[in-house]
Amino acid sequence: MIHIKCFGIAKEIVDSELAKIEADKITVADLRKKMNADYKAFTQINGYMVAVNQEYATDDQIINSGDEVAIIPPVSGG
Amino acid sequence: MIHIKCFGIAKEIVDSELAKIEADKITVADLRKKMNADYKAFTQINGYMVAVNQEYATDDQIINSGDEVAIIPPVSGG
Amino acid sequence: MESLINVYISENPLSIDQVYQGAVNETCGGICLFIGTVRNRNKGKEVTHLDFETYTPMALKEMKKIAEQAIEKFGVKHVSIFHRSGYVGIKDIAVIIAVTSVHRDACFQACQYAIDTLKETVPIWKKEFLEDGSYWVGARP
Amino acid sequence: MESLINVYISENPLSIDQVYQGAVNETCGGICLFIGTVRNRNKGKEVTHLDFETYTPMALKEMKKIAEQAIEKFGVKHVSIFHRSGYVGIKDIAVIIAVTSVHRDACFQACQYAIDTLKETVPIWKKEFLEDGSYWVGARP
Repeated sequence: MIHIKCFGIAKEIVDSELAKIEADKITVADLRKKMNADYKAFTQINGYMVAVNQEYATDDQIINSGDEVAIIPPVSGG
Repeated sequence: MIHIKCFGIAKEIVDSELAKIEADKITVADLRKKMNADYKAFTQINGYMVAVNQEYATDDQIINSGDEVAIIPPVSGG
Repeated sequence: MESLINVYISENPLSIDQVYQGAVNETCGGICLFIGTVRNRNKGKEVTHLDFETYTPMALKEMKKIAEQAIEKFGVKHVSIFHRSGYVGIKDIAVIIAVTSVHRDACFQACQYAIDTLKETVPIWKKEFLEDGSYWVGARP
Repeated sequence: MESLINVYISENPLSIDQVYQGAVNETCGGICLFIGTVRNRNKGKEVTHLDFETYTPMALKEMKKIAEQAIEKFGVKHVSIFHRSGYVGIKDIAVIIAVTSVHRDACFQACQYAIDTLKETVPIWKKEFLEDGSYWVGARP
């Protein structure tokens, strides 16, 4: 099981601070596909980054169960 | 009589906050000549501006007795 | 000055004096501070307040990276980045950045670099509350 | 914010908070502050303190001109320029400039313009005291 922290508009789309994907190992690209399929609204926002263990991840990066994963919608601090 | 306020190194050169020139009317250029003749040390510093009535003056500007005149050595605020 | 880099996220009001005391250095001649405050209007609408959500541990890491990059790129001595979380009212301070350098040009450049980069990379999200609703800034087309 | 321009010369310590309170504006999102402090070394020598002499009425006029030019050139909302006179110790504040603008780029540019121009035009003179003597900065070749 992979747990995914959701912030900002992602938290509203998932309606939770945490989403779950049934997998032990998955690429960032496949996680995006899965999330976009489970929650169509993700395809209607200005994209999002994925962070793995608190670092921005590339699409080919592999996520393992136990990694800290987060969906990072467009940031707007400052 | 024209009174000339002296600041910074000018005050040290003149050894007073105020220099005097015996004239009722004088150009800025002539005031410079007079001061540089009276106090040779003025020719050894990095130049100076002359202010008339609290505004920087050009060399052809005429100073009248009663004007507020000041010698402005290179500024170094901030 | 205790350290070269200070990063901080707080639910409580930010203190300019605290940031300044951490930034001032007797070997340096200039400090550039940027203070971001909440405007009462945006895109023609009246704003009532903001709410900042933060992914705090990652945000602090990214803020630290920005500070390190600013020191490396511009040769400045010290960078502080403080950001609010939670409810922030109109005119209140959302962010303070302080950069200390021996000569002044570098502190201006590094301070602007830091705020520009913070707005691109640090995982903090601003929800803007208007009289007739609220929205996540920048989230939707 | 009481006015668009504040200029001030004081023999007493300058207060960042006072400058900030006069600069913050609910219609603006950014304030850039430059704080010039006294360095403990200059050109390889140890500095003990500075003494600033000011031609105060003309200096205030020139400071006001800089503020007006900054507002006109960069479209900023507010400019404050505060400068110390007299004895200023190491690490103490010699000058504070605060620029407030709706968007942040302008406040950085205007603040840097203001300090750069102040150092060229405002009739204020710095005497630097070293362990082995003192001199008027910039006066001699």
